[in-house]
Amino acid sequence: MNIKILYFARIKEAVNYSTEELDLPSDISTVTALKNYLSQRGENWANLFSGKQVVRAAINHNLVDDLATIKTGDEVAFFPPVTGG
Amino acid sequence: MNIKILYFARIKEAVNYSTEELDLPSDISTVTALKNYLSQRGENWANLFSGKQVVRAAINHNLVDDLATIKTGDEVAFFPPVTGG
Amino acid sequence: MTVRIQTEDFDLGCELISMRLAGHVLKESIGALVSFVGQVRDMNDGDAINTLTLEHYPEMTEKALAAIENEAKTRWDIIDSLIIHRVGTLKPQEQIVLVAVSSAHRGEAFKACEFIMDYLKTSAPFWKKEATSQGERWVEAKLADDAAKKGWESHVGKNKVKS
Amino acid sequence: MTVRIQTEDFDLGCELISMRLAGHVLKESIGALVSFVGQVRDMNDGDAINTLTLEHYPEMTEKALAAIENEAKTRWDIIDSLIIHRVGTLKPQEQIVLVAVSSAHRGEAFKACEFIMDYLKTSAPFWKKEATSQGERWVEAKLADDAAKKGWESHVGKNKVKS
Repeated sequence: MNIKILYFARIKEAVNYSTEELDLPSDISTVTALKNYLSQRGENWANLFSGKQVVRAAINHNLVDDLATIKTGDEVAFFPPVTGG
Repeated sequence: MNIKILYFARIKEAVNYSTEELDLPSDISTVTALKNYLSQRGENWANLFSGKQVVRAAINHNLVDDLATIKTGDEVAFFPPVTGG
Repeated sequence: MTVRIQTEDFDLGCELISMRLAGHVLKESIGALVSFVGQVRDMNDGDAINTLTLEHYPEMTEKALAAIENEAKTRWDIIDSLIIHRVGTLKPQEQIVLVAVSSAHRGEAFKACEFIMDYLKTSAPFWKKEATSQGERWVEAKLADDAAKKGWESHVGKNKVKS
Repeated sequence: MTVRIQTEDFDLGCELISMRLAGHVLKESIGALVSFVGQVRDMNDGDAINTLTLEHYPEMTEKALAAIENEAKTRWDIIDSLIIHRVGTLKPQEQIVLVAVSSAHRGEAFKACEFIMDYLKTSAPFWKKEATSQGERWVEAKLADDAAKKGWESHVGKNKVKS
């Protein structure tokens, strides 16, 4: 299943990625599962998704919670709590 | 006791006065007493102060209620509820 | 803390730039500016408005408005405030009143600006007369404005609004 | 109902004149315009700010802001709204954001403008990084902003605010 992932702000700096295209195993179908999958990439990834800091997620430009379902073709984004205005 | 009276808006039109200087009898010492005193001038005055419409008062540029005391030299104003902004 | 009563129009953009610059000169760290502009509506109570004429009580007006600004400053941590109110005869779409408030954080400026407008509506000696297609008439005070003012009497100010 | 994301500065006076004219053209009887301007503070958490850099998620930002405007329009009888948010690197005293709302009566515009700001602060994908005398740092989200947003969840809109 092919998805696109975007990283923003503090999280982009932590993983040193801004965007990537990924072919996910088909059993990775929720935001939580994706976070666990990415955590296997190394210590900085595991730290990021360990729950010590808040990581918000969006799918196709809508804020979602960790139980949200990921489908092929989705654009997933990870970012810290927003601070605009 | 000499006072100055100002009339505004609808009230100015009702009594056809905008301002007057008046030598009041010394027993006219509250706003209520002044209203009763002025009511003796004729029907339009009596109607104005009959309580059928709200007439607000200020003494020396401060909003007051009808029990407020009038002293010599005061500037008294009568006007309808305000409608600025 | 400025009050101006004038017949001329005003320029909101210029006034806010002045407020921002004044804050900078005084080394106040302005983060938020909230402003209200009231303009003459072209319809009221179902009738087309030709003109709106504002009368006031000059000696009392500035005093009343300054007192409202002072009360707002007591209730909230605001940096500066400005009230401009026009008098005389205005046409629909013309600006009537400007209230602007600056503060470090937005909650204070929003509350103080709305407070000033609610008190101005009920405490400052202005009276409006409309010339409509049905003739001239004095604008009636609204119960809703008294209710809006009353709402602030139980309102807790400083340290209780979001920063 | 307009949203603009831009690096350039904006002119509040011009934007409000446009909003007033548009209302006139559409025969909407605007009586009240409330606007909020946020500007870069020169101090934050005790440190002098040299620059503030705003990053955002372009495809999501406009969608999120338009959704906030729509929600405001559902809750209150407003005529029009405008959000301009700048991105890129800004200096102290520069303008960051403008939210403007027009309505027939002031209560609606005040509530809708503050609502839009509170939701923008907590729902729109912008992130701020400060360059201070102590180095660079990401600005932390504030609990007060979440509380401000939560406050609206139980707030009753239409027909319940003063007119």
